[in-house]
Amino acid sequence: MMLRPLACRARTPLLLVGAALAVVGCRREERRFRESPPATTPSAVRVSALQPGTMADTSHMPNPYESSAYAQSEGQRLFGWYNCAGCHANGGGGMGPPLMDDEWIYGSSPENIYNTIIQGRPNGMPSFAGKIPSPQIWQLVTYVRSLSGLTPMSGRSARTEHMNFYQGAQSMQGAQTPKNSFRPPASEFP
Amino acid sequence: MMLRPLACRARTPLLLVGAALAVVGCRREERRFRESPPATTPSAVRVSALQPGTMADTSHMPNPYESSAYAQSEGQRLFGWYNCAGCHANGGGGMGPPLMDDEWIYGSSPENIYNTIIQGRPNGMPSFAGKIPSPQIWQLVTYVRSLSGLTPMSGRSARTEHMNFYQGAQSMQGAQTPKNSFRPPASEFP
Amino acid sequence: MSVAREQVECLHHSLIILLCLAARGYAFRDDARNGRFRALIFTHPMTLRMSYERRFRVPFRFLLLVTLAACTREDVASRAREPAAPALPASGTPRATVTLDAEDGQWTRAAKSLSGIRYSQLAQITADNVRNLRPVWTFSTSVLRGHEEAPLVVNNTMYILTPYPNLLYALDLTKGDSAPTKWMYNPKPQSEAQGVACCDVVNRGPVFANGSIIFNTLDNHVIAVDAATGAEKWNTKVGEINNGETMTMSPLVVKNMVLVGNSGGEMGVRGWLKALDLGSGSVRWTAYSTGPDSEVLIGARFKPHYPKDRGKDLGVSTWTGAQWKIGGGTVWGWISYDPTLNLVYYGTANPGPWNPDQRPGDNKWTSSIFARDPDTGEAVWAYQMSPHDLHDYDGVNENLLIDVPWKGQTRHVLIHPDRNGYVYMMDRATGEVLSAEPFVHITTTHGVDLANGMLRYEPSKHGRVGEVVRDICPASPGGKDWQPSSFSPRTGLVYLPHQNLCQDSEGLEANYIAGTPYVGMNVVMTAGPGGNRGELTAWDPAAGRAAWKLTEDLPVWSGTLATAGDVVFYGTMDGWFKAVDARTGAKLWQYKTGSGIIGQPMTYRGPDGKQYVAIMSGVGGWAGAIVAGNLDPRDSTAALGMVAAMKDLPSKTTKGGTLYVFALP
Amino acid sequence: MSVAREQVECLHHSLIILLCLAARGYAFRDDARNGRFRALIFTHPMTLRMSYERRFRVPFRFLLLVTLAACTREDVASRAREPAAPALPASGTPRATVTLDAEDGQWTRAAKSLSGIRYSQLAQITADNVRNLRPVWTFSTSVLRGHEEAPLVVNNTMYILTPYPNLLYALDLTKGDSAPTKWMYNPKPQSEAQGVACCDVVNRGPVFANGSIIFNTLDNHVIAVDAATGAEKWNTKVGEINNGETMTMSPLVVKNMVLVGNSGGEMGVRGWLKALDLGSGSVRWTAYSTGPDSEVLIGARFKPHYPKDRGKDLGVSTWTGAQWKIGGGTVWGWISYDPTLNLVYYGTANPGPWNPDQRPGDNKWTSSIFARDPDTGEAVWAYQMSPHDLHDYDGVNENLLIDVPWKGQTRHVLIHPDRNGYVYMMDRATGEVLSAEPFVHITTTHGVDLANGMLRYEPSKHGRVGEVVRDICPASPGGKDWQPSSFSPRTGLVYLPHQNLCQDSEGLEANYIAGTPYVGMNVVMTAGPGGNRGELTAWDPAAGRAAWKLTEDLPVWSGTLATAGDVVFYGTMDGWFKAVDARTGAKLWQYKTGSGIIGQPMTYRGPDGKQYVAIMSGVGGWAGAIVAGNLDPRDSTAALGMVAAMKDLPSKTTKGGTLYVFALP
Repeated sequence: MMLRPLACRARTPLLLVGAALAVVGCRREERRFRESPPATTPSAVRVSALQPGTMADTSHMPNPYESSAYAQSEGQRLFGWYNCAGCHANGGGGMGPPLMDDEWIYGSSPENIYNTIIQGRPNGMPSFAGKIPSPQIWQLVTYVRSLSGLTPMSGRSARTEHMNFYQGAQSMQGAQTPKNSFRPPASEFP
Repeated sequence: MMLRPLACRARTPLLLVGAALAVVGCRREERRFRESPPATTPSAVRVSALQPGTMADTSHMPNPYESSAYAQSEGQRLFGWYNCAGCHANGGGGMGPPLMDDEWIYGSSPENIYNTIIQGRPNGMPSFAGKIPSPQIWQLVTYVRSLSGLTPMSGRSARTEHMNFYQGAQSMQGAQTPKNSFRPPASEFP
Repeated sequence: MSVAREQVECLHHSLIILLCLAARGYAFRDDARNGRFRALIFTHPMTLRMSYERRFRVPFRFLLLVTLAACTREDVASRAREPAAPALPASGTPRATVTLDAEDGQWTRAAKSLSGIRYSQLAQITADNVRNLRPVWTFSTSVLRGHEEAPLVVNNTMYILTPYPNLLYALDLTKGDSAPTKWMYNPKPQSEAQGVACCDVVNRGPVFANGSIIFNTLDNHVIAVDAATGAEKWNTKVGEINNGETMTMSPLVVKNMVLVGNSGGEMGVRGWLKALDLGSGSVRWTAYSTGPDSEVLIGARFKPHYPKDRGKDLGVSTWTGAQWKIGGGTVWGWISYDPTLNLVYYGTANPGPWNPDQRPGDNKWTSSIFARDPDTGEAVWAYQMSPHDLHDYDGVNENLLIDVPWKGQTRHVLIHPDRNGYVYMMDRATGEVLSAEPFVHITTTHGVDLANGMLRYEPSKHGRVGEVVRDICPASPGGKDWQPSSFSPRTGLVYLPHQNLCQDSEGLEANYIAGTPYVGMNVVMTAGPGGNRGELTAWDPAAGRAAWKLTEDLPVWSGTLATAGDVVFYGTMDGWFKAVDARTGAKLWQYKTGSGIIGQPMTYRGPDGKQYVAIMSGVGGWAGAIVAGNLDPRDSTAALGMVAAMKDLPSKTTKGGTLYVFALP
Repeated sequence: MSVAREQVECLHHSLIILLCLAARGYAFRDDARNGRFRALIFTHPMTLRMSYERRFRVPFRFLLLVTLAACTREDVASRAREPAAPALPASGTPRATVTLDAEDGQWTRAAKSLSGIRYSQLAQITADNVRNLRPVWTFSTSVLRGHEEAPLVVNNTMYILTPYPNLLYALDLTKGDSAPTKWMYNPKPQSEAQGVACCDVVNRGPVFANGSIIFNTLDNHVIAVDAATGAEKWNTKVGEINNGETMTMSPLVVKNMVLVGNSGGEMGVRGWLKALDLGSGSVRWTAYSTGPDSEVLIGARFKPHYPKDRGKDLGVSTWTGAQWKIGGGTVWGWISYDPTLNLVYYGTANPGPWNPDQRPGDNKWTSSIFARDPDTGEAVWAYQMSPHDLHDYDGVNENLLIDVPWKGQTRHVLIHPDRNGYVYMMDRATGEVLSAEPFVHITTTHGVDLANGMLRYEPSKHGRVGEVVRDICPASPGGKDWQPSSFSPRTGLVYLPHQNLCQDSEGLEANYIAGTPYVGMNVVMTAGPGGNRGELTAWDPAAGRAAWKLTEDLPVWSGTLATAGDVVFYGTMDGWFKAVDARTGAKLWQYKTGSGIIGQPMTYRGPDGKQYVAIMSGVGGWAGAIVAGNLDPRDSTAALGMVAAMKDLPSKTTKGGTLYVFALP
């Protein structure tokens, strides 16, 4: 696993709009050396909020990288590297559903997203089991959750902001999906 | 866990049509005492046949009860007891999708069905994690797979055949879904 | 008709049954061993491709005995509970009527009027010119499940609420030959709610009041949004899916209160009606259907007409133990309001579980009608149609508030066509049953005793666990389900859309697990007498019988609409939208929409002054679950037995969700 | 127009851009510190509710320089590649024509004729009476994704093939005012195939031949079913989703062979065309688009017209290493056939990945047209429209085989409106380009050199990794995408449905992982000059220019249909089905369907002798992905940059899947 000295790498924005964002987004954090990779995969993770009988507590497996800006930045790199962006674009979706909104077909918890990546999902999400090492999956989880503001945005670069000059006020600043949006939910995306 | 001396319990059919089926369906098998419950839950089970990169072998966790007529019969009892039948009827579905056909939204392997039961699924399948002991889940898996002929039908009772006298040739004899059926697939049932 | 002639007809029917078996591939031959005809041997069609022979031999003596017995019993029984023969509409005789509000050309609630009569005074489209009706524009809802909802029209805007995921669209009607979307509100209900929604994930429509569109979501939110902008005004969660609760009904707004009720009678839910403040969404009162009087809101003003409905805490004492807490009586149907009496009327659903042996007692107040004061929620009277219901005969059907000439005087009544097969006409001030006449074939009961209000049960139709009871008519969806009737003061007739289904059932032990089904019954439905599964009945309340009847192959699962043009509109489950003559039932016009129709037709005056008629097309609901849910017809018990009666539906219609708007050229 | 005047107009446009920014909430003020106007300061609208200020300052000198430069360059560049000004149709002059088969009133393949011209000789519906057209029946497909398919009509039966899950319906047309389903065939494709289907899970329709309906499934099965019964005759799997392959194209049957090709140019797929035996489904030959001549089926008969297309194993040598194995050139568009020459014509798709720096060389035979002998698959000629394609300019668009008067003689040509923005007119016997004229605004190239067939690239539009290139016109979907044109021999015009989009793009390093996207480009699209995103162009091939043009706000993503009634039909992405005058483009009629239209209109003679017109309504495809896939408009790069240009679509249409059939009263 490569470790980088800076917690946040912001590319020099090519145009003016992105600049302020990137600067604000940068924060240093403790650098962790030789951290042990997180424990094994979550097993009995609920994909449904429906529980028959009395409600049981759901024991969450915490994402060890949840608040790591470094992990988030690495997750962003891996998001491109493993071609996640090919289907989910920069969070807005394409072949796959968007990740920057507040709709989570298979759950938004870190362990839900972890399982979605390794197990795959029936309508097109491939199974990456055996393809991505577990620590990298957790980094991807951190980044994916940051797209909709579920984790802090501190680690994200402003990589794509410069592309949106002509399009106006595109905001990658977390999920504030207007309740009154025109988008029907992705109920046909299992 | 209750053990019963007979591997197959066929109720006396109330009407004539069901009788032959029930008789044919009965077979004795070795009775297993004190069998150890199967290992823990399957974790990295693929829900998608899509695998990026080179194809890896999928290691199946075998269902220890796969060919047990007793487990199948117990599974049928549990299918009623845990109200599975309330949603899936006797395999034809209702609130939930049918289980007797050849369409499996989340996979038809024993470990897929196991996970569907404990994890739940987003469009209405509740999570039974912590509600059903693991050996009973495997028995349910055995029964559910038998509904579509994926496991032998030896253990199934003819419980509901007598209900179908007026309706004609209803067959519970496994999945021979005609390719040319009128049923569009359940693509909106994630 | 003499008894002898009836028996001949019945034997004739037996012969038809044999022919049907033959048509299904059963071979039968007489077993005439010593020259005498002794029995029939049936051979199952699958024998041809199976290794063993499936056949059964029915001794002729037995056959004769059973057939004769059945025919005789059938005949005796049916005399009491068969609907009266059709008659011409009473033209010279006094007829039912109603006081109408001024026609504003709008449609602000599912039933248009507080009286729930679904009648429009618009009269451009008439029985004479309706044949020229044509679709002018269509709108796809993006949703494939069953569309039971009524569109609303307010201020030249049409509002469409879809089934789950309960998208609310506002369409601008001022643009001529299309209706662009002004806004869309997406409440994003929990997808898990689908798993506790018995009988499809339908919604019966929103309501307009005070500048807001108010509606229920499947996951138990009541939401008010600004009708002009779609901005959310308030959002109140009133139920819990993990208890099996969902919401599908159309709210009614009365005196600045939003009245809403829950669904889930098949999930061990305890029913309630709640009043929410129109301005803030806060709950003003909750009236449970079961439990102690304090929670049912039964107090000093409660004066039921019949002794059977009187007593303290009947919502507890007519149950065993704490069963009333999971006993059903949900409120998922229609609410009407009489401003003069200041009373709201609504029915409660079936008791849970279906298996009656698990809940001894009358199970009050399930399958009942309540009259309540909306200001406080207090019950003023109640009447239980089906005490200790045996067959899922919910009482939630619509109550039409009209005036009927009855024995020389005009009575202010409610007309309630119940699932148990009777049209109840009740004095809506007192709850007195003036008449209760069958509108379908009934085998489960022998009428209503008007002296004490008791429903006279047929004992043989009360099955025990493990026992199969045959020929239960009407079937569990009742003689008529939720699909609402309309009333025309011009004809004095109530237009009942309904089904004609019977069933066999077998009780099972139900196991209560919160958030899972709590039914305990295997059911297999079939078409009722005549073989047609649907009917449209024009009911003359003054005469207590049908004026005319139309038969439909499939259940008529859509509502009806009556207009001052003397046209009645309804839809069929294979997609035909139809107009018939309100006086005679003559078929005037039909158009094939994309999917089966189970919605509620409505009509409005457009900004151009023209009359339009609109209907949602989109099959589903309980009757259409086989299509909407892709169910497997090989399991006759699928969808609580409905699939058995609807095996052919997938070959007759496909899923869809589209609004059709029609107008004259 | 003088250069000076053009510059003024351009500066005027710059002002409009400023006003647009202002309209979107940007505040800007001049930064006139020492009395001189030095810069503009833009303040982002979100500043109002954020804790820090997002603003940027643009020095005025820079602004002036850039604007002037852009305006000047714009002008110079556009002179060469702007389409010629509209003209009236050439009435007295010689016009293009075609030899027609006898009209049978049927529609047996997506383009009706082997020549691919989508022209019907039915003439009951005319420019005079089309205003009376009305919908006669509708049919919901049960599927919500993009419906690009053409319905077929054979033997009074209509066949509809849906997008994934690729349901095939047979509808009986003999029943009058509806069309009951005769049978439905469900191929049950793997749901995972949806995950490798770039740009929605569409299908462009089945084909009829030899009593069979033949079609492709998304998961790469070619299936023949009995047209009368729906029984499967054969089912051949020809591709693998785990390699990224899918199939969406409409097969063509030629000489007892079913010609099919694959999709997946964005997934590192190697393209091919296969010929399957019509009787058995076995593969007779496979012609790859890349690789050695032996696999591209290039042999002794191969005679390209231009030297640039000659050489041994160009499908290998114009690539680096083994990149040709994952280099694209898929075959997902249209195939035409000339029985006289015994040649089939089809185009190949873009090279992969989009990022051109990762694949040095011409990347043959991507973005090319092949002429092949269907008996053996041998290539007879090939022509690469866009060597080393930079912008995803697939070559798969339709080839219309017509006869055109050209420089005094009639030439047997193919008309190919390419994604790169030029209408190619080629001698279909030799592959010679007779003309290549722009039909949209083009900034990426400067025309085609007819001497050597070379496309003249604009160097500044070739971006490198990490470099943003602006104002790429046409955008990646091209001047025109898959949506097929029609041709009327009565007018001599080709009716091109197309878009008007430009884009900015930035190359990224693409990482090949089998079964995942292989693109390497961030793209953001926008409307082209004029601001309208769609056009319908009536192209006069004899004159090499547009006869007339209609603009549409949204991309015209549907096909067109031309009829002998001199009517051209097409649909818009907000759901209007339209009829225009084939001679003048005058708008004659329109009807609002339930969802956006991206299908292929067709017409047929019903069993009653009447002419009907049919179209699928159901938005989706690449252009409609934002609606079909519920994409998030806040990410401009979503759906490969298409979402940026279609942000408003969700407010203009909704998902659906319905067939509409129209007729005169």
